[in-house]
Amino acid sequence: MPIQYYIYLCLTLFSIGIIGVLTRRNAIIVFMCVELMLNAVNLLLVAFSKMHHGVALGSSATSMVGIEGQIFVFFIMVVAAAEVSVGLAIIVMMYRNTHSVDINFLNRLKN
Amino acid sequence: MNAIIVSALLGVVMMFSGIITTKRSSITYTAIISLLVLLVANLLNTYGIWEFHVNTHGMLQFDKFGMFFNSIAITATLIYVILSGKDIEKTGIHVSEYYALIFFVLCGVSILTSFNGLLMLFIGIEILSIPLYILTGADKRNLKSNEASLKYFLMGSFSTGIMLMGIVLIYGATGSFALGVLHDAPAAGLPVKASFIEVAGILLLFASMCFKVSAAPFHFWTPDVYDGAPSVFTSFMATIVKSAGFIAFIRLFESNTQALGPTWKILLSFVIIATLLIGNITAVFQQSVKRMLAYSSIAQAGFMLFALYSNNDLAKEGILLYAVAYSLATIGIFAILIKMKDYTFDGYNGLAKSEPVLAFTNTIFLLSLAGIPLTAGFFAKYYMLASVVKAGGALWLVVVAVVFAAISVYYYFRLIQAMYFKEGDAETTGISSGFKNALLILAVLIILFGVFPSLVLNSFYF
Amino acid sequence: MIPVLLILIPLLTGLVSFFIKNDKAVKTWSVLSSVITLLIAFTAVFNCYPGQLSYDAAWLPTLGSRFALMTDGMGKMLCLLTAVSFPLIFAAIFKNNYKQSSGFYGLMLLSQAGLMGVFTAADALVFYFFWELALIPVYFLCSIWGGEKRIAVTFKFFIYTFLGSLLMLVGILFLYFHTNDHSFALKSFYHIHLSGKQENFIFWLFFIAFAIKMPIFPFHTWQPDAYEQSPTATTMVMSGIMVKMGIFAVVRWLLPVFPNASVQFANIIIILSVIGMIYASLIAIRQDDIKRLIAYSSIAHIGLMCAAIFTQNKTGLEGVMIQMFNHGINVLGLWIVADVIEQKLGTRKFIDLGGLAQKAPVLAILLVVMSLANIALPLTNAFIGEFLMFNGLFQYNIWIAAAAGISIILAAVYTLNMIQKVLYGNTVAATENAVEISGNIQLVLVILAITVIVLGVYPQPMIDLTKDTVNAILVNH
Amino acid sequence: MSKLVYLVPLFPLLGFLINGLGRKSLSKSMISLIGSGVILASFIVSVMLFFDVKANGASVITLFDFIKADGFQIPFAFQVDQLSSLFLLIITGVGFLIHLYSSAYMQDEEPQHYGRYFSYLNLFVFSMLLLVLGANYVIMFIGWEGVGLCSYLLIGFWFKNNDYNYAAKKAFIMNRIGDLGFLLAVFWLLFRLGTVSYGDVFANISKLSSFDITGITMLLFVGAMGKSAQIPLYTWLPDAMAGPTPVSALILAATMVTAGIYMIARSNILYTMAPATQTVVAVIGLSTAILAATIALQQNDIKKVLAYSTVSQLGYMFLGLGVGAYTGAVFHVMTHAFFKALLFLGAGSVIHAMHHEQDIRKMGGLKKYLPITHITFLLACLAIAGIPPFSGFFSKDEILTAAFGKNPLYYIIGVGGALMTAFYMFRLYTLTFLGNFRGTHEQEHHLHESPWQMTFPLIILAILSVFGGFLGIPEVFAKDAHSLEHFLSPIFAGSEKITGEHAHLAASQEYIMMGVSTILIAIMIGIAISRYKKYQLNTDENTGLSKVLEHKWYVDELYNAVIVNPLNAIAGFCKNIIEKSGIDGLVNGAGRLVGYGSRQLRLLQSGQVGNYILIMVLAMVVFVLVWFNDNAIMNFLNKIL
Amino acid sequence: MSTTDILFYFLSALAIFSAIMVLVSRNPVHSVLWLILVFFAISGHYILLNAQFLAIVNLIVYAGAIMVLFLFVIMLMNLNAETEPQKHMWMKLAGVISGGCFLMVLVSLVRQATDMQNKSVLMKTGDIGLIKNLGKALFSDYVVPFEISSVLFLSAMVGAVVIGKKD
Repeated sequence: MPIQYYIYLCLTLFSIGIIGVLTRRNAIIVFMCVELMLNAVNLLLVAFSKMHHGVALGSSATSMVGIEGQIFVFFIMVVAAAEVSVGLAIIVMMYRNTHSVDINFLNRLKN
Repeated sequence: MNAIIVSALLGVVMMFSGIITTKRSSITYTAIISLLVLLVANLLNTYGIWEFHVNTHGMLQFDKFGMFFNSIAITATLIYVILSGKDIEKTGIHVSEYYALIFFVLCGVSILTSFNGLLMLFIGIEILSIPLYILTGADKRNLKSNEASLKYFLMGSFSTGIMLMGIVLIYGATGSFALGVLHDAPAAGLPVKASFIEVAGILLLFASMCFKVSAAPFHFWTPDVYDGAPSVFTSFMATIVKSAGFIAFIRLFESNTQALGPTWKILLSFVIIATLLIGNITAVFQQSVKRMLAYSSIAQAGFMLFALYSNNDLAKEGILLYAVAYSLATIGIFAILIKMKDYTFDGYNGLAKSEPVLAFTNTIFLLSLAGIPLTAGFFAKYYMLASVVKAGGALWLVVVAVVFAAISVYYYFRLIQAMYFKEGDAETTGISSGFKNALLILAVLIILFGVFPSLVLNSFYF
Repeated sequence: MIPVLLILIPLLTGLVSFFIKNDKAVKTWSVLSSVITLLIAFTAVFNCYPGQLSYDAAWLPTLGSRFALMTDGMGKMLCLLTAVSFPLIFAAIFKNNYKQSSGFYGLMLLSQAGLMGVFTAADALVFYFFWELALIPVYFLCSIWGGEKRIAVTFKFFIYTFLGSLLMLVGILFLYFHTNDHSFALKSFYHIHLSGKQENFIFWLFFIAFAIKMPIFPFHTWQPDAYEQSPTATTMVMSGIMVKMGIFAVVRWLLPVFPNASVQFANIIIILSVIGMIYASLIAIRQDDIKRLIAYSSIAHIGLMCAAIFTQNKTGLEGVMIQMFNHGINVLGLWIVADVIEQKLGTRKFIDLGGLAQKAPVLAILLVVMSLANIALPLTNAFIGEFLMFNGLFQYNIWIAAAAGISIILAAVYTLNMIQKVLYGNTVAATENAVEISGNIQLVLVILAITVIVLGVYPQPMIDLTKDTVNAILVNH
Repeated sequence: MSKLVYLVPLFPLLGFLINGLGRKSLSKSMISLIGSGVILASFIVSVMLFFDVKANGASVITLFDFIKADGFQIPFAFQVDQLSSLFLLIITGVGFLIHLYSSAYMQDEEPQHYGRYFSYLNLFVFSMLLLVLGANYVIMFIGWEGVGLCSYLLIGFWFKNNDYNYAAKKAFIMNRIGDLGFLLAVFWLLFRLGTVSYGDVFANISKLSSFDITGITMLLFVGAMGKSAQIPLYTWLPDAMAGPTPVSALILAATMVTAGIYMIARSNILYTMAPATQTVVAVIGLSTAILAATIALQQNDIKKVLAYSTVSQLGYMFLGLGVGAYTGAVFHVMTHAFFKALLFLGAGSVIHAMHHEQDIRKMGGLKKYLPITHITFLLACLAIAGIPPFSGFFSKDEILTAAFGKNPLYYIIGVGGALMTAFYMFRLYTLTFLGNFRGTHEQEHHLHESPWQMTFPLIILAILSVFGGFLGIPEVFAKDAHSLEHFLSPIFAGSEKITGEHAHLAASQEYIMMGVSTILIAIMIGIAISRYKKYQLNTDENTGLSKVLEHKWYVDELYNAVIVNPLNAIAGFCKNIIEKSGIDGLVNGAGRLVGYGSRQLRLLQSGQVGNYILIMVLAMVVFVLVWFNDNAIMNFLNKIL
Repeated sequence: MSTTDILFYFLSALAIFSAIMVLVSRNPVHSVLWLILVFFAISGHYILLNAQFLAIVNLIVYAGAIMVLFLFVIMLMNLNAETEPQKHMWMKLAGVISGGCFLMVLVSLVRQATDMQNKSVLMKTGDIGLIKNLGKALFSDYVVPFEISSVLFLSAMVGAVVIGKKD
């Protein structure tokens, strides 16, 4: 499978995530779209890792090249999990105070 | 390595200190002692006396530059805690947790000064950011604090996404997360523009780093977050965290800018000018001192970006000095700001009458931020400009920068005017003589560094 | 060592005076300090300790900057001017009461330290430092003790000059990286080689800084407002000494460093200066306020000095040298008179004044003497300077000299206007109960008047004092 | 002997200092004693110097280096020669008489003002002596400006009156205009020759191109115009009558206004070598002579008439200089000093008697009240009118004869002016002394002759006016009888050499000219006396030419319209428009722009996270686009920077 | 067209479609469910790429833990299509356009990237994605970041306490 396909796929998913961030007002949905972006990144990382691995296999059958990409994905997941816990806590706190998760509602701070 | 490990451990210690004692001031004292320990540990490491031997497998690389910055950050935090410890205690009930988070941030700072790969960069930035989201929202009853926290979090995680996409694209092009590979790509004989994927990655990485150091047009979170966060944590964010961001930025782009060719400088100069413009111009009409300081921090970031632009020895020295000068002054200004009842400029009217020491030291800090000679801020700006002039070819940029520096005087001096030249009864709370003495010492330090900047820099060179 | 003392004494005494709470004590302390400084300045001028005239110590080794000071003829003369002015100013304002006088006198002394530093610096970075150090105290002085609109006006003044000095800083940096030995030393700057384009660009960076400070048309608009709104003691410092910083800097840091550019742009600058002279004189004619009139008159005089510098012949430069001193003395006298009038009568507007000669003849005579010096009447000190400067200008271009000469006539017009409206005619409400000036001020003004006459009759020592500087600068070409 | 020359200006300087500083403590008599005494002392030294020069010739005494700058050196030096010693005598001599006169005339002043008056007067004499004694143009310039200052102080002596102050200011400023010309000439000399000492300049004159000489002489003449009240800078002089009358006599008749003549006579070689300038000098002198004379015809203020008469006579002197009759001009300076000082002092005596009434229409018939004043005044009138053998006849005749030699038209016009002089002087005389008294009864009651301090100078000056002419008897009457010419010949030797021997007129022609002019003048006098003898006060407005003349050809109005008002308007424009709205507006505008930018840029910070992220995304898009187009951008940047 | 290709295209289409549905669903609960579907599709891709460990983790951590957390929060807040705030039409358009631009410029960069030509991804084979290998690498070469990320969790934990706890 040519790497471009994966790149296009992931960029598309990534951009959909961005569009979601830009078009939705619900903080939770926005946050979910960020998660979508992260997943696009993860997929691309794995694809690249396999690509590099494939290239390296040509020279050495026991090559472990490319594993760092997958490890990175692991760390992204770790970070994402941590972020989610903090993020949801913040959103809940916000909701507690304002009974809303609308980000357009966040406009006390401006100018 | 010491700084990373010790700060993480001390963070845990701080977490538990809340269980051992409920007396808030003793938690603060614990934090101060812990910071001293951390400082000592870092210094031991710096001078090669003792360190934790850990095989980092090339993930981290410690150099004097980074460790010296650690010392700066730790010392700044120490001063910050000494000055504003009382106010940290007042922010909420989770005092020990706040300190723990501060230590975790310092851990992130230490990682950012020593990362040797994009993975550690990413982890470092996250360790730096996540506690900040929390600290921003620490004043839970305050809607502004909530809002700031949420904004910061949403935008921060978005920029994390961008950064990750950048890292991935770079990985795709080079097959490695190490910094060195990135550096070597163009040197290996590839035509500069051959690796479009890498370029795209660098651009995205650049954008996300710009976000972290609040360079325009990625600065939007800064005023809102700095304004909304509890002042005492704004002070921390605006100084230590921000300088650490710059160190990371410089570490990252130190030697791999050739991949972008001359475009790099164009891009950077656009960003610099935009940052200076927005920071300085928008600060002019702010009514709240806190918000003005937020914009001023953007403006200062514009100056710090020069280090990136010129990318030479002078720039590295300079960014350290800048970090010292800017952090000390801003910590001082915030320490005073927190004591004010009214954060607007008018709230400062007549401060010189009621609290001359506060007014005087605040003036010194402001002069330093404005870059007036005989204060540390002058040499900070001086080094930035000098490094660009040394790099050559962008004198017009320097001229633009000094024009904005002149504009910056406008809003800094507005505060001085309010304190000294305007009638009014500025109200303050909870000022102890110890606080005043600490401020005076800080002011003396700033002047000392302003007259003999080599005091800072020589210790860099040993 | 002498230059170090010249800076240190006012600096330290200034810092000390912040902590003296007694009004009387702080005044005496300041007078004492300034008199000691004056004595030291005399030792420099009379060359008592020839070995002690320069100082050089390590400061910022990594930057190539040394704490280097020196006093050549021009430096000595300006240090003398500074040293002479301060005791006189302190004596003249001895009776005035300022709120928080410890701060006032402290800041005054600090500005003196800055000025001394500027005039003795032999290192560009040191020079820049003192350049700013002189400015900051003045900013506070004007903003705290000034007139009604002081805050906005001083602010404008500060930002304006600060912008200028930042541009200069850029220039200094650029030059630093183009010196052969990576040093800020004056000597290294003198031996710099730049390409034509670079030289032209950097020249303007420096010149704008100096032009704002002097100030040269059209960079002058901060000045009348600032002079008007400042407390007069500060105005005296600003207009008597601080404007000389700009001229001094042009002579020391501009001409020898940018020999080609300063020849190339001489035309533009001279024409600008001459336009400024006439323009400022014309405006002075229409002023209705003593302080503003003196301010514009000062702009006109400075314009002449600037033009004369750029003729770059010895005559013109010698004229500029002694005129720097003389203008300082004259304008000091005028400001003292303006201050006396304002203090005693509570107004500076011509419309509220008149007939003062009947009530205070001594003041009237001294004002007339100072005014005559202001219009450079022969046998007053200013004549010598203006004579030499016009001479230099004439050698440069006869038509420019003739055009500049118009300002001689206009100077007479506005100065006599002032004399007439303040001193002559019948008394009015404000001046009805005016009384003669008293001891201190009378003494100060008499000293100034005598200086005016003595230097007008026998100017040779002054000319000789600065000859070395003039020669050194023109040799460098 | 000539080493003592510094004493000459030193005495008046001392007098100035003593009287100036002690004006409150000294008594009036003490003040007048010191004030007059120092001038007398100077006079005595001057007389000694005069004889010394006559016996030993000229010398230059250097006191110290005034300015020693690069390339030139200006010593503070005095030159004692025939010309300066002659002027010294006039200045100190007439000056002494006027001081003496003043001591009585100013008796009504308060002591401190009395002291101030004498100190000014002394200072004036000091400056005038510097002017005359200086051995180079710079010292002359010092005196030149010094007398300008003193005239300013003296004209505005009664400073409570703002009209007087305006007059004083006008005098000073008009003088300054001339001074600028003088100064430029000095620079020119310095530039070309590196020296301004008379001796060096005249010796090196060959180094100057004819353009230089013309330029220098023109500029010097501009200086002379200001000081000696020539067209177009003459209007200050009549206004300057605001000062006390002895001042008018001293400054405006005897000394200061003749400085211009002195200066040109001093620089005669330069002028002789610049024929173009000479023509200008002659034409301007002649025009001034006629213009002032016409104005004098219709003036009613006794001092104004004399003032315009002075301007007119100065015009004659310049005519003399212009046609190369340097001796004649100097001769006329001398005789004019005598009779015009006499006229002014006489007028002062009249005014004194009339209690400061100056309008001649309100006088008349004073003959019987003021006998000495009357006689001396009449003699002076005859002298100025040019009736032989009074002094004015000789001097004026010498100038006119020389003018005829140059251009007969000069002569004809000159004679016309002389006729007018005769007419207005005798109009003045008749209205004042003849006929009936037209003043108030109270004035009439108080009329009395002046004290001896005033009449004594009148008598001395009358004697000089009558006999002074015999110093310069024309060659037609007696060979080598022109003792003045002999005395001054070393000064003008250089010029003589260049122009060569005068083409002498035939003796018969000269006789005819003298005769005709004398007869015409006599007829004029007759007309004037007969016409005004029966004058009755009427207040009808003059019409036609008389009105124009009474309003001095509207020259002041013209100046106001052409110079003063536009200048004020330009100044106002600069102050209110260019300065406020233009330059300061630009500066403040920059500040306002920042403020405006601030308010606008703040809006970018909308508070909406969505917008923030939108801009971030767009910025990243721009980053990539920039990167794509970096060449184009680089080219663009290179072009504009 | 091999099975791999078919699977690739199917999973890709599913991922993109589900992702779009996340955006356009009015009801937040539906969005969550669509997002879970995206994660499933991506996990499918992982399996296709023979990254078994990540596939599992993705399902457990993301689709399982994280999304449940989201769902839980949404339910807690009782959010539904009616309460869901909608952006202004123009703002949405601006968002879509700028996102589209972002995609376009990046894609055009990739299209021009010469070094990515002729490179392909190793499908189904390759053992770097196996738990054994990953675990070995994680606890040898990557032990430092692994340990350090514990700090991250610590701070997240502290944060949850600080933020979440009721005062």
